[in-house]
Amino acid sequence: MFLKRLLSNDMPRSRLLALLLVVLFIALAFAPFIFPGVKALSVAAKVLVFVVLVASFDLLLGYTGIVSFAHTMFFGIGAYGIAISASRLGPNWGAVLLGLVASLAISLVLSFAIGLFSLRVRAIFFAMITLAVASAFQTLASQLSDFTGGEDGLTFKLPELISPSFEFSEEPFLGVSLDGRLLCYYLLFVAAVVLVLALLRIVHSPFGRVLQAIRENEFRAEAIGYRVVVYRTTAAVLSALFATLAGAMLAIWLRYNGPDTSLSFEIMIDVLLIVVIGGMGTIYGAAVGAVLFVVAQSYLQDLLRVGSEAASGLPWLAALLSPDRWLLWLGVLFVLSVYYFPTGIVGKLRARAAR
Amino acid sequence: MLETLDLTIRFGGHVAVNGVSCAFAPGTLTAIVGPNGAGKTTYFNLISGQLKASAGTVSLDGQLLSGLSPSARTHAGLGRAFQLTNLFPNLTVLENVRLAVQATREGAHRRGLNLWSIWSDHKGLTERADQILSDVALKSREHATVASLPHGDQRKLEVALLMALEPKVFMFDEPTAGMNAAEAPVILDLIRKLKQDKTKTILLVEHKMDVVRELADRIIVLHNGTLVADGEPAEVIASPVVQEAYLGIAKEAA
Amino acid sequence: MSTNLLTLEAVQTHIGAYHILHGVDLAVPRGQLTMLLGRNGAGKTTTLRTIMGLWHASQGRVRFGDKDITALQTPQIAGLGIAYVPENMGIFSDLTVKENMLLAARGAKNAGQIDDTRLKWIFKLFPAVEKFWNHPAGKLSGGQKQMLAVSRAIVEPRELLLIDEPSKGLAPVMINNMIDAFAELKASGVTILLVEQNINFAQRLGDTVAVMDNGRVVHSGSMAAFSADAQLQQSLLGLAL
Amino acid sequence: MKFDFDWKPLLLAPILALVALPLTGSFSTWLTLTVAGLAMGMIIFIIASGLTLVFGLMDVLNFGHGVFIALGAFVASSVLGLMGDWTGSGELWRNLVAVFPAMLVAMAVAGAVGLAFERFIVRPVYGQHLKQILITMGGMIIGEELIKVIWGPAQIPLPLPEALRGSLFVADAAISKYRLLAVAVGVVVFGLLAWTLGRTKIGLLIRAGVQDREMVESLGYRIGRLFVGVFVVGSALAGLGGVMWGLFQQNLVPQMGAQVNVLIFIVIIIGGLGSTGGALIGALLVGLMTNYIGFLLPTLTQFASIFLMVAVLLWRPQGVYPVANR
Amino acid sequence: QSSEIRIAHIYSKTGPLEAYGKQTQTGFTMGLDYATGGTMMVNGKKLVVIEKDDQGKPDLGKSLLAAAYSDDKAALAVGPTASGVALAMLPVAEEYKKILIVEPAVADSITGDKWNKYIFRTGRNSSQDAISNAVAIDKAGVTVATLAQDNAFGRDGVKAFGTALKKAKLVHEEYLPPATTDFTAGAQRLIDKLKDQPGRKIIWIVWAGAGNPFKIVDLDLKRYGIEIATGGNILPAMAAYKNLPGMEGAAYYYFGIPKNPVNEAMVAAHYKQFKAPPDFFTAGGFSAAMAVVTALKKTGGDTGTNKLISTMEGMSFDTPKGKMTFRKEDHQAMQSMYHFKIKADPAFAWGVPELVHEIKPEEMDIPIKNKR
Ligand SMILES: Nc1ncnc2c1ncn2[C@@H]1O[C@H](COP(=O)(O)OP(=O)(O)OP(=O)(O)O)[C@@H](O)[C@H]1O
Ligand SMILES: Nc1ncnc2c1ncn2[C@@H]1O[C@H](COP(=O)(O)OP(=O)(O)OP(=O)(O)O)[C@@H](O)[C@H]1O
Ligand SMILES: CC(C)C[C@H](N)C(=O)O
Ligand SMILES: [Mg+2]
Ligand SMILES: [Mg+2]
Repeated sequence: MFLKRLLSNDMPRSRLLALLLVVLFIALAFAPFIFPGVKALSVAAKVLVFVVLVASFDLLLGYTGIVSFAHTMFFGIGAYGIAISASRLGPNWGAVLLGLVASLAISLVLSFAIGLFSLRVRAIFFAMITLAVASAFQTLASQLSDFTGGEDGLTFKLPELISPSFEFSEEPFLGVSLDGRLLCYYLLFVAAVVLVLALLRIVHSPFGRVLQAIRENEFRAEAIGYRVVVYRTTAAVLSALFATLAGAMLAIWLRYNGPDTSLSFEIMIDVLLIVVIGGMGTIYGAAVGAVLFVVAQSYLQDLLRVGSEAASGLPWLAALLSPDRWLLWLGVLFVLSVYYFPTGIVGKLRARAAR
Repeated sequence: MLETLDLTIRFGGHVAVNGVSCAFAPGTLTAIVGPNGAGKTTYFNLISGQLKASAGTVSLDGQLLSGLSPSARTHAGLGRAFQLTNLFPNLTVLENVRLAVQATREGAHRRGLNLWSIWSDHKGLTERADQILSDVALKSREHATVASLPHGDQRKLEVALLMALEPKVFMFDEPTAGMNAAEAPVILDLIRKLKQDKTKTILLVEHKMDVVRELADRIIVLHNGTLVADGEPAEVIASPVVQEAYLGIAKEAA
Repeated sequence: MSTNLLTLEAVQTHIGAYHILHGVDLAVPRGQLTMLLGRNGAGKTTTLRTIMGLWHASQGRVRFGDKDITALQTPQIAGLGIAYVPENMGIFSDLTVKENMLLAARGAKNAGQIDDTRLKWIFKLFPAVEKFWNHPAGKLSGGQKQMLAVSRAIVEPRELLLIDEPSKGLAPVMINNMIDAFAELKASGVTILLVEQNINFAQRLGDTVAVMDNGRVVHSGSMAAFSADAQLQQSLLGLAL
Repeated sequence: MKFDFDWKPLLLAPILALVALPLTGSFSTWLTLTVAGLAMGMIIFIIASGLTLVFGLMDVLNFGHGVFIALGAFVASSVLGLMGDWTGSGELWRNLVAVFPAMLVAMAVAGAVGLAFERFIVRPVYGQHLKQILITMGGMIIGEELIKVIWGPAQIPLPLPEALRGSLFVADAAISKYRLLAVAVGVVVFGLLAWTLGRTKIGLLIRAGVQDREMVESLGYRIGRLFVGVFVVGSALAGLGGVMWGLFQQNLVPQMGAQVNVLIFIVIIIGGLGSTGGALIGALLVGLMTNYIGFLLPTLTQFASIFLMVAVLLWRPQGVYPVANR
Repeated sequence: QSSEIRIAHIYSKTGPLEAYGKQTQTGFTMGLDYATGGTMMVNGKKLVVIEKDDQGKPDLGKSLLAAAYSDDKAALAVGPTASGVALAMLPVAEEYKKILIVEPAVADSITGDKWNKYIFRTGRNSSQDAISNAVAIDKAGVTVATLAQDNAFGRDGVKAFGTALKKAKLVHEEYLPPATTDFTAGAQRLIDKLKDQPGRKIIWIVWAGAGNPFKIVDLDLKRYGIEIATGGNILPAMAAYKNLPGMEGAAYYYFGIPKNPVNEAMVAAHYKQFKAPPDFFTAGGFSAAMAVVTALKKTGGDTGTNKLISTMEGMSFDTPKGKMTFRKEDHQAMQSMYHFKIKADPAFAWGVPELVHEIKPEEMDIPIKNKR
């Protein structure tokens, strides 16, 4: 019952999905102990960041039906907020907090403006405009190099407590050294869980339902008494704020930020793909999709290496399977996932359970 | 009392509604008839705010509605159903109605601006929606998605959404068009029941003259955007303009 | 040459996972007007769409003249001389009335090449089509769109017309015009299959009648006989005509 | 009803040029910039022309369009590489004899790949924008990687044929010869496109098919084939654009398609969906604007086309000549 | 003591700089082979190279380096291709207290204010590039304007170049967005600035990556007697130089220029393997390998970081470019640059740089920008 409320009455509605979610939750919760190594932990942390980022985008895309390419802009703002403030004010919690608050404020204003603009033009136009705005913002971030470190980005330090150099116990626990990096991971983990549950609650609130109505038929939603401007703008702002928080998580984990890291169009496309693979309009889809995609992306090259060695007898196949051509396979993954998961993994699992 | 004063709209050179002044009192059902393209739907659009008038005003119980958004007019007490079906296609029938119930009611869900409560917990909404679906004989399909409904059932749902708004003014735009003769009575009964209430203002655009004759307290006739006749049903139907331009029988009779 | 221009034999149609038509048998006699009646959801629209190849029958067959068209693609079916007016009218709202008509006139390269006498005839039946010739069709009133939809189907001669509820939203005078139009078309040898809820319309025009319920044709026969049998009407349609 | 032509957008480019005249200071500088900008606009128009069909008319948000541009350029580099004698000669006619087959082969290859692209990538997602974005991005990535597999990841030089190098001089203003060729090609492309879409039913059928495919089929048209055909033509035009763009840049990188993606989308949006004339105006405006801003306020150059787009959309939210209403 | 020495090479196997990364990798492998006489052994220990692909992404580079030091137990690392990636990596080396030899990322700040003591660089830095160019064209009576990318690479380069010019006059700095495709506007501004100047007039171009600024010669700069100068570049980019015979500048490397056994060996090996000459970054990778092996030989195979640092500070080693020396202060390898003049030779697809003068490290005053 408690769980049901925690999940805002949105039960997985498929035994397989429930199992999958539990497994993912446990895997992420104990990642440092189950998957040792620096790389594995980085992947797990990236998963956490992406779960939040993708879920926040789903609020906009899946629930409100707004296609925006400017989502990474807010992600970037969050990351730059932490990065700039920590590199200017030094490694203390005040700086982190200030960066967070300032970037949330900037995102609020910008997303508000964009949200209002979204009503003036048609949907595809809006999508293309956000694409242009996002690329302009990326250019701007590169140009303001005194502030943002330009294309090289900013490397900075964070408070001791969550830095790798901090060790709160000499003794490794279950073979894992208890240091600041571990603490930082759990900070991210808690943040991700709280933010995702919050998003889940929002989409299942009366507000969330109105968003769906607007997505389905904006004209009629207005006619039955919902002020579309207000809802759309609120949704745009909320999703931007969550994306900003995801950006802050990223910066805290990496202790680095630059335009390619948080603003690139590639990330935007990854986010879109994850929403679609996972299942649009289901926050769970964001979680499942993010895990699958980030893990696949991170280990694709390793996988290909194995593949191309196996195929070394056939030179042309080996050339195609070469780890250097991992993007080729990523592209294939894009195409296949649109082919085979038209309603996303969550949609598919739920449809199967409903039968 | 719903009033329009000199209501006019032009599309380029075409005057679709031309200086229509009319008042509609609670407790009456006014039928609006006129040839295709006379401006009936456009007149509705001007009243409910889907179109902005080029000139003239709309007011309800003394409150000026001109300039308000459609949603604000809905909150002021106007409600309408559409001529061409206009629903939330991928939501279920029940969700469609529940959204409409929520839209105008005050309560914990505060018209949908509540971000933090759980929608399915609002039992009151569901109960009311269920009741409306029973009224329009759609209860058995409440979990079907709208897109899979046959045309006739979509028309019924269209009416159900209007009912759910519980407005002061009901505007029906050909509510039974495309509905089977056996099904139409369900809707007509609902309209009759509204009439009995005596406090509701009802506007009905309808081409089926038998329906109009039976239900209307008053008929107004639009022709080329202009109000050309207004009065008792029998009297209006008998008038030459209706006979000729609308029913197309005057000439033959002559 | 058979007397039936169109025949459906035990046609079953599925839409996704739903089984909608459970074996429809229907014969449309050449040169006559056949009314297809039935309650909401009986499967009338689905039947017309199956004939047009917009859904495909999973079993049974559809024959047009002597040709089996069950598995043909929609453009091929249309190319045989069948015009279709869908329930939702299928207006291209982005295009003007003229452009809508031009697309329906397959032989014409531009509006000037549309058969003039036929166009005049249409203009007379439905003056709105002429009046709004250069307007975007999406801006037409509901009834005007319906007129345009029917006009498109008759802008060029066709052997068979499939028409889904053409009278909905039309003013009485327009319904009269449409009845006249169909009568003229029939007189010129065109075969018509009409889905209609307007009983008046049905009685004035129909030669034969088929009644559907729950994905099957449950009655077929002559319109005259059907009109005379109030009990049959009551049991099939839930009301007497 | 009288057909009244909407002439206002035609004035945009002249107005822009006039506003720039006093700002640039010297007449010859202004002339150089204006002519270069217009010619640049023509090149942009050529690379965007395929997209007016694919995105503007067919409503396919093809993020992979750029890959056909890159493909055209790389194919041209191989073809021109085989014809070294002809490109190396200083005679114009010999150079053109080399360039034309390169264009044709590039268009043929891009068109053929377009055929496969339509079949395997685009066909399942007609009408679904979101999926189009993703699946065509996937196609784009695959295409770009295959280009790397075939031509290698390094940049490839694509030198201009001898006679097309250098400039002509008009009143102290330099006009590079290659840009004149681009103007000529652009005019031909524009003429053919405008004629086909304006004088035949094809444009209408595509727009109708986008709105209601079933209805167009019910009227007896094989919309599927038409869509394939138009997509192929769109891809072939992108291939041609790639040849022009590649020769303009004089070196090719596999990412070159992705680099122009945003630019060409901007041009189509400014022009209004589906409008060839609009796209031409949009391209000319972008060409002029980047040159003027580049001269006057170089730091803002990268934002110039975006400013332009926002300004145009505030004036006409559908673009200057919307044909398709979406 | 294990019998292996693991070296991580992190570079752009994929991403925008893939072509550069490939060259570095080739050079690095050839260099190790050459330096160990084909045995891949130093003092009885096997050299094992772990290659990682940073995809040109700083965040990825950062985590790969950490993984290399910790999961893969690499003793030291070499790379990366892009400066942005390098800058993000620097703190990781410090955190793990392991050496990172930067090659070929060029940003000054790598051995400048972002430096830490674990960082060495075999590649040239922007200042070396710019100052050598200044040395090449710095003559009395010359007027210079610059055309550069509007980013750290371009601005730092111009700044170093400007300070190093002693006799020539710098009249204008033109910065254009890195994504520029149409150079007309910028060229017009340069022409306006230069055309009325007396004497020799030169536009010095610093440009890397896509975009082709040399197209500005199409505007017929000769009308105003304006010349173009620029640094060296990879061979495909030097195709554009073919139209500019007589152009002068200073290059980091061109396979035909240095005359020493190491270069001869590399060119021969490269021709043998690829039927093509080695390029810019091949030389860089080779140099890095030489540095690694030289250092390890000196420590006797000891990979202790402090030992390595003290060995490498001030260490000289042979490279295809002749002798390089890690200077103590900022661990930047001091190296020769080559003043060249372009000749159009039909036998080559690119403009061939002919040596005018080898600019020895002593001739260049490369500032030390870090704080120890
Ligand atoms: N947005 C618009 N732009 C241009 N013309 C319009 C627009 N909306 C309606 N019209 C025109 O105004 C006239 C009135 O249309 P309206 O829909 O009000 O007719 P109606 O009386 O409801 O007819 P029907 O009985 O057929 O539904 C029509 O001629 C129509 O073409
Ligand atoms: N896309 C669809 N998906 C699922 N079910 C559908 C779909 N379209 C129609 N149906 C179902 O098929 C049945 C027959 O529908 P059809 O539209 O053929 O009825 P009809 O006789 O034309 O009704 P009406 O008179 O209301 O137009 C209905 O029960 C309907 O719910
Ligand atoms: C010389 C190149 C490797 C320069 C590269 N762009 C860098 O950032 O270092
Ligand atoms: Mg109407
Ligand atoms: Mg139907």
